[in-house]
Amino acid sequence: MGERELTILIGGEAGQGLATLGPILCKSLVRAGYYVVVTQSYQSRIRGGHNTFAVRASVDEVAASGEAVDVLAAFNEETVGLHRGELTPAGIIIADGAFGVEGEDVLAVPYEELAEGRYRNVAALGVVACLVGLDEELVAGVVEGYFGKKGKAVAENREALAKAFAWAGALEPRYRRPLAAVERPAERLTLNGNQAIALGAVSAGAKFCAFYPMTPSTSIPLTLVVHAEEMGLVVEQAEDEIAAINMALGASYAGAPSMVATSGGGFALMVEGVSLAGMTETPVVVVVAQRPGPATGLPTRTEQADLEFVLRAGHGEFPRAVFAPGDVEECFHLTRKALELAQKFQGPAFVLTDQFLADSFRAVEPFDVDGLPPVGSYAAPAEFAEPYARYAAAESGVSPRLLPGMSRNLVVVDSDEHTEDGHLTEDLDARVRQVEKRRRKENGIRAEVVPPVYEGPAKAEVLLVGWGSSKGAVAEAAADLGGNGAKAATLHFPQVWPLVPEQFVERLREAKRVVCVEGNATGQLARLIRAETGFEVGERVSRYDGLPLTPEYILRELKT
Amino acid sequence: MGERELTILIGGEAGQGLATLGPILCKSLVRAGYYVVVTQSYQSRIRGGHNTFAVRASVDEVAASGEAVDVLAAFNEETVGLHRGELTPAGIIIADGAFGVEGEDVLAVPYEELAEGRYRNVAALGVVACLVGLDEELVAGVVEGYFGKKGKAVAENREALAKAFAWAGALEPRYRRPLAAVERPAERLTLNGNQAIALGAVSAGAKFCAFYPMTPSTSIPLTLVVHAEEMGLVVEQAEDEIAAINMALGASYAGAPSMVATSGGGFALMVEGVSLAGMTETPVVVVVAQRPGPATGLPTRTEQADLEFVLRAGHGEFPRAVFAPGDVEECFHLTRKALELAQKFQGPAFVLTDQFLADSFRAVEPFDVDGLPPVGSYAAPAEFAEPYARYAAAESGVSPRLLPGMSRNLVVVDSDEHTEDGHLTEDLDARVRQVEKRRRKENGIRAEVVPPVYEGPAKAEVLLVGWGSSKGAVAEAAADLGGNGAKAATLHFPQVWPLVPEQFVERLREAKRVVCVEGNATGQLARLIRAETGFEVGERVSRYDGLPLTPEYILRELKT
Amino acid sequence: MVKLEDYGKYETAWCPGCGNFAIVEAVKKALVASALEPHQVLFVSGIGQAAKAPHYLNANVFNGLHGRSLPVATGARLANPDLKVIVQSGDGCNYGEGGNHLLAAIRRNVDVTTLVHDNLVYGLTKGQASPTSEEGFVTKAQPHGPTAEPFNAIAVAVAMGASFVARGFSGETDHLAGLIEQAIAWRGFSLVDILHPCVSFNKVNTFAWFKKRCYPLPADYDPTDFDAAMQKAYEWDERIPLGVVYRKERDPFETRFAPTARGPLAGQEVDRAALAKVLERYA
Amino acid sequence: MVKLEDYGKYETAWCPGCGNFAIVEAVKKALVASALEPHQVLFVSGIGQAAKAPHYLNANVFNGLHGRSLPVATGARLANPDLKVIVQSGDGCNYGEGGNHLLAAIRRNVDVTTLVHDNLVYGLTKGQASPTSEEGFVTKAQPHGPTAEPFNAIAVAVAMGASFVARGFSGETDHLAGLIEQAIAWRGFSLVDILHPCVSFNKVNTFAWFKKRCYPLPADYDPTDFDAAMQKAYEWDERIPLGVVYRKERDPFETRFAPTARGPLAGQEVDRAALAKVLERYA
Ligand SMILES: Cc1ncc(C[n+]2csc(CCOP(=O)(O)OP(=O)(O)O)c2C)c(N)n1
Ligand SMILES: Cc1ncc(C[n+]2csc(CCOP(=O)(O)OP(=O)(O)O)c2C)c(N)n1
Ligand code: SF4
Ligand code: SF4
Ligand SMILES: [Mg+2]
Ligand SMILES: [Mg+2]
Repeated sequence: MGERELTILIGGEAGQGLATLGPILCKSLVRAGYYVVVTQSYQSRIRGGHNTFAVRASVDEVAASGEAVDVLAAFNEETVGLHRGELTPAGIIIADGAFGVEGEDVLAVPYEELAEGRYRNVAALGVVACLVGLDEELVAGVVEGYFGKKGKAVAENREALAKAFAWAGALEPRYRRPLAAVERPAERLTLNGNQAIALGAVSAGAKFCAFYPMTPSTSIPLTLVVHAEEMGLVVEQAEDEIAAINMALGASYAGAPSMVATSGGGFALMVEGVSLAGMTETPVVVVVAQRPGPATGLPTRTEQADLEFVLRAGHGEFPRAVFAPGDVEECFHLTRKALELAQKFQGPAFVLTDQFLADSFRAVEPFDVDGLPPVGSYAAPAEFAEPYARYAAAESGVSPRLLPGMSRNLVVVDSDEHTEDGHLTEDLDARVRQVEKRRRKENGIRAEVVPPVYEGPAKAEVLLVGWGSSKGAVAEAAADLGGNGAKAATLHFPQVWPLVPEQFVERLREAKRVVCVEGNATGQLARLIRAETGFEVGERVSRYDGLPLTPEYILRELKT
Repeated sequence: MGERELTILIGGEAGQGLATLGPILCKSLVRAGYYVVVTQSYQSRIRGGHNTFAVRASVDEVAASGEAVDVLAAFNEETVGLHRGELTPAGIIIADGAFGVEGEDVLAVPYEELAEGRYRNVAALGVVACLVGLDEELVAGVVEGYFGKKGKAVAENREALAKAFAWAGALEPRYRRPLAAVERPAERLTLNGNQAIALGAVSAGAKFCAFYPMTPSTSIPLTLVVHAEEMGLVVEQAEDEIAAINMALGASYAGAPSMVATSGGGFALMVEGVSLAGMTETPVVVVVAQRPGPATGLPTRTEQADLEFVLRAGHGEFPRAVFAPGDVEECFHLTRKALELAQKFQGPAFVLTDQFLADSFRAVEPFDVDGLPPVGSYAAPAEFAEPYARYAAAESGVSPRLLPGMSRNLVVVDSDEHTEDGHLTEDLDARVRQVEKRRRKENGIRAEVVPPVYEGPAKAEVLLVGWGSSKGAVAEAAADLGGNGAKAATLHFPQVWPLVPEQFVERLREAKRVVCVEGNATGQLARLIRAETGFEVGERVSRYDGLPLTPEYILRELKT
Repeated sequence: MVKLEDYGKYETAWCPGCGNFAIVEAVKKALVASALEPHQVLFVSGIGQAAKAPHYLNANVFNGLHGRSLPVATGARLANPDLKVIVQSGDGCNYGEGGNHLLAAIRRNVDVTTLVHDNLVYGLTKGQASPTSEEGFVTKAQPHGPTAEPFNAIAVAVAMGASFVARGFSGETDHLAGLIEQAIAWRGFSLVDILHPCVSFNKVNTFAWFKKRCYPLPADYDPTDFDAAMQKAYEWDERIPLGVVYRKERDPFETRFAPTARGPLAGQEVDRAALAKVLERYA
Repeated sequence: MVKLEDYGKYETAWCPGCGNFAIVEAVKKALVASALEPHQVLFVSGIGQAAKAPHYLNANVFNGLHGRSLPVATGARLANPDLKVIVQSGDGCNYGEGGNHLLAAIRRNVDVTTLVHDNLVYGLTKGQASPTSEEGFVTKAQPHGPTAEPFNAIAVAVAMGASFVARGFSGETDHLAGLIEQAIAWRGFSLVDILHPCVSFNKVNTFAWFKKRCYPLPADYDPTDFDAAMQKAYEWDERIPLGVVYRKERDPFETRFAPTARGPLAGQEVDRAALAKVLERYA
């Protein structure tokens, strides 16, 4: 027997190792067969402050994090004070005996006896792992994977782990919170959203990424850097975000499927480049990892307030697609789709994620590497009219794209309005033809829209509408409402532009009560839905305190 | 007797002096008591190409330019070929005899005899002026105003003018197209949209402008430069647009009412700064002079395609106001209003103009300088709680703003989310309070919205909806429809954000046919109206060839 | 009389051992030595660890965007020439994202003191190479070290004829305070590149590394000698000179604008008579 | 054999008498002398009169945004190291709006030839001061002349140890063609600042003004001598040296990226076996 589900929250200062231990714990849980959903909360500083790494581990598939804590691993005293209130009735606190924290629910650990200073982290991991019922060897394997197999540190880590398991194994049952046993499944991956974006991009043939560091996007290029050599990628830190997107456009023009990743303020600087991508019809994937604004805002927190900004970014009019992955799998697959669309329709495609999803580790079924459909480059088409004209007014709006230097054909692209052969023009008829040509691409993009997903009974009493990273929380809130007898359903938008009303408007109309759940203050998706369908969403659940939407939060707000 | 209205089109190459002669002709017409509407069309080059300066002059008040030409003054042969087709049946062509252009409608002028090379322009002006019935002394006075009263050139200009008047005065009546006589009115101003924006800003107390040159916005700072010393303004050309807006924010923080002026691509670079203005609650007026995009597009032409872009520019959520003047007077008064709102609600306020309006000279009733209400700075309020906190959570959302260095109180502003005293914070409750405080300012801004103007009978059969520079064209198209017996009305939006549905939605609902007239391809105002009211505009008239909307264009499109 | 305490004591978000602490102390000392009161001083900063510094000082603060402090400072100086404006930001802020503004500020000779907290790394974003990172400086983003040569701000500033160019080290706090005081007193643009250890992300250019190399420019060093300055600008690997490397008087930027001569723009009302005259010209 | 005619003849949007014409001729000559065929060459430009130049040449063209040609060129070089990449843009583009990219390109030593058409003015926007405009250069935007000192690109580039720094003059077209040819052949970043008259907006630095001052660097001038280069960088008012001012070999940027060694990235398919291995590491 054991728990079907547990939330383990590790709390402490920046620099105490949460960012290392957390992922090790996750990977161990995933290897052991559990599902996990991670919420990381940290501050814009390197040492000190208060950070948490919360893992919701479950026997059953879960997709959202919860607010209640079952196991609180406190790396400092402050953590106990801050999070004790979140403990479930049976919850326990694991804290260094030296803190002198008292209470029925406190397990005071004699870390001093278990390990030397720098290995105490691993000892803490061991205690937690043991108490939730993980296998020592399994955990040791994961630790080895992180720290390598050789050197003194490895042996010391192993020893600390062993001592911790031994000590915790000998505790009274009341301190144990073992998860119910599951059969160890076939191998699964432990990935967070940003890793999945990076890997999705690589799998789709991305070959170039330029970036300027910005939380919470930086782990995307950093993941690409790790695999750059084996996967034949060029990743370059640019002097600023303007350079980053212009480099990506240069690389893309020259044939490398290209991307940039940034966050709000950095994206703001890329806006002129986005318009350039639209005008020159150069493929580029732009990942925007949202955090609370305006300006610098809360740089390490989460929000969903850049939807309208990204949607309208850039002067002038040109087509685009905007994806908003709802989980780690969607991060992988929608980034692939963004790359595909960017190449196919020759322009910018966006992936809108946020800090919560970026840092949220999950258990992911392995991707079928050989089965992944190849992403076309759509460059160098077999047929085109001679003499070659980069912007020939194709019926589909998609002109034949050749690569410079790959043939004797010259590829001329221009940020000014241009003739079909790419040269700048003041001919206003040519202008009209190009505007209309570019607009015709919208039809193709529309035809490939990933439709919103409706789940639940038809004609719902309550329909929760959401987009992006709140997917799991919204689903769980609806399930909870359903469990209480309400006819509750959800409508999740993995793609927020273009919207194809026929795909969903009936669902909105037939529901009794429609609530748009968004991680912003003004209801951006709700406004967009109204603009595109005329349907006015009656109610909104908004969150803008920097924390992710949770099922509990949604349910609380629904009541008020 | 004479014509009630005439369109005079001067055409030639860049560098032939159209940009000087055109305004002289306008000012002469205005001084003589006529109304004028100018359309300037030019290319992105300094010499050569084909430019036109068209003046619609009228005895009655007019607000739009037309397409038909009554007097075509051709500075080169090409002009004749390009514009002959636009001539009204009684239209005439005034061309250098040396061109050898033939035809009933051609007045071949022996410029060689009238003046030496560099004075031929003035001679051409003289011929045109004489034929449309202007007084020689009046024109001479205007010429003097432009070229000064002294020096050899003045005498030569005067002589050329005299000879031209003498020559043209002796022509047969069939070449004359005199405007009907009007009483010379009290003094009026001849201003184009950009001059009016600059003067409006100065009159409202703008003290600082930073800019980076960009057509068609550049004449705003250039007008400010002309008056900088007498009006105590600091105008600085920045190293780029990012610097421009950040300088303006620095100056504004330190107490100078500040502005920037740019066009699409330059504005794209300012977007991060806009968000900074929102977060730090620093007043700034941002003038965006639209031209066709994306990217460099058609740099010297006109369009209205940056409405949504400006509206959503900047990451995160913060209030703003967006004005869209419809004529030169509105340029003046709405820029004043933008300054007022920026100061009062402490944030960015936008003026959205375009190349057509920027360059369109009109006759303007003099402003009542002493009667202009002073624009408050709203800085240094008399009352605030001690200790001073820049972001104290005022009920109105508007916190007390002091100026640094002006008292012993310290003024701390931050692009991070902050506490009430302006210091960066990771306190999520403080975050929520500040988000809500900033949002409360929306109410104040809403309360001051300049409402859309409805003209025409209630329950119109056709309601033409427009915004910004198309005001005159839309009004005239409706008048034309009305003249043909239709119950036609117009709804003009001088302010496009926020929209207050109660101010206009009934008008939309009660009209039989609603047509949104916009200088863009996708119908941005129509979409915005739907987002804010749910009302779907059924029909659109779009123009995106780089030319301004004209009554004729609208009527043609309405028919199809 | 202004005292050190007037500039307050704050809790910081910095790592224990960080060089930023000493820099803030030096700044306070310099302000006191300059007899400036908190409300007379405006600190402008960007984003980064260094850019938090103004929050730990009792003064006016405009903490703006990453890389954009110089334009903000320039605008503020123009609007109120009575304010003593000091920029505090990192090497990434000033030499990376904000490079173009540094060039412009030097050319303008705007009377702003710019303190670049130079830790040769991007601290706040967790240790990527900065423009000053040295060859072979391995990071998660640069597994083989930076792909570009380090930016030599001193050399560029001197080559451009910047009006005041100095280098300090957080470990020589009194010396640094003296430099900052001179920079504040300087009429025109002053750049002080301040080397400091980042204990969390720069394990190469540590306190000891700097300590071993840094030496004060000798008393007979002539900072008005351009050639000597150019030479000193390239001393780095073995020995790093501290002090005022170059100095050249030029009229500050602000003097080119007539209205600033009349004091803060904020107080200057619209002159209606002048406005009427201006409008008259369009009649 | 490639011939001059292969690079075509186009109508331009330039003013008669503009120095840009001669620059385009010099570029064509240099390309022919370099035996480069049109499809092997990529011109990247920004926005301005100079930036139109690539439209008047028969080659691949990426005419991007004002000030942003260097990043585009850098990306293109990385994606296809077989392309000969040449940037053509104005002084405003490269030293004004794009200043930060110039610094970065020099530091990276990316193998791109940058031809700066330097007319000391913003031509296309009708005559405002540019970063290189001299003191007292009166314009409608600068009625008392520029508010900042002129930017000395040569001095900054040399001070930064740029790998190839040269100056040409449109009026010495053959000499200029030779410079461009050398710049194209150079492995690494090459900057050629090309003085040229703007007949419409620069009435000070006219053809005659340049002609009177410009002289070729003597045959015995050693462009590898840093000190000499620094000295030449400041010659301006009376005499302006033309030629390669400074040269220093360094590995080009592209060599730091393993995948570029395998040729254009465009041809490189996703290695599924490698991908499987990569994913395995997350299990
Ligand atoms: C436009 C923008 N891009 C990126 C960032 C993210 N960012 C914050 S601080 C920083 C680098 C800081 O480095 P540095 O200026 O050297 O300061 P340090 O932290 O080392 O003191 C970056 C890239 C940002 N805030 N804004
Ligand atoms: C972002 C942006 N800002 C401003 C402009 C307007 N603009 C076009 S060309 C130019 C200056 C051109 O000067 P320079 O680079 O010296 O080229 P020149 O015309 O003198 O050859 C400017 C400011 C623009 N196109 N884009
Ligand atoms: S990360 Fe480095 S620079 Fe930042 S506070 Fe820590 S030690 Fe200082
Ligand atoms: S404006 Fe100047 S640079 Fe431009 S084409 Fe004319 S002469 Fe040449
Ligand atoms: Mg740093
Ligand atoms: Mg120029």
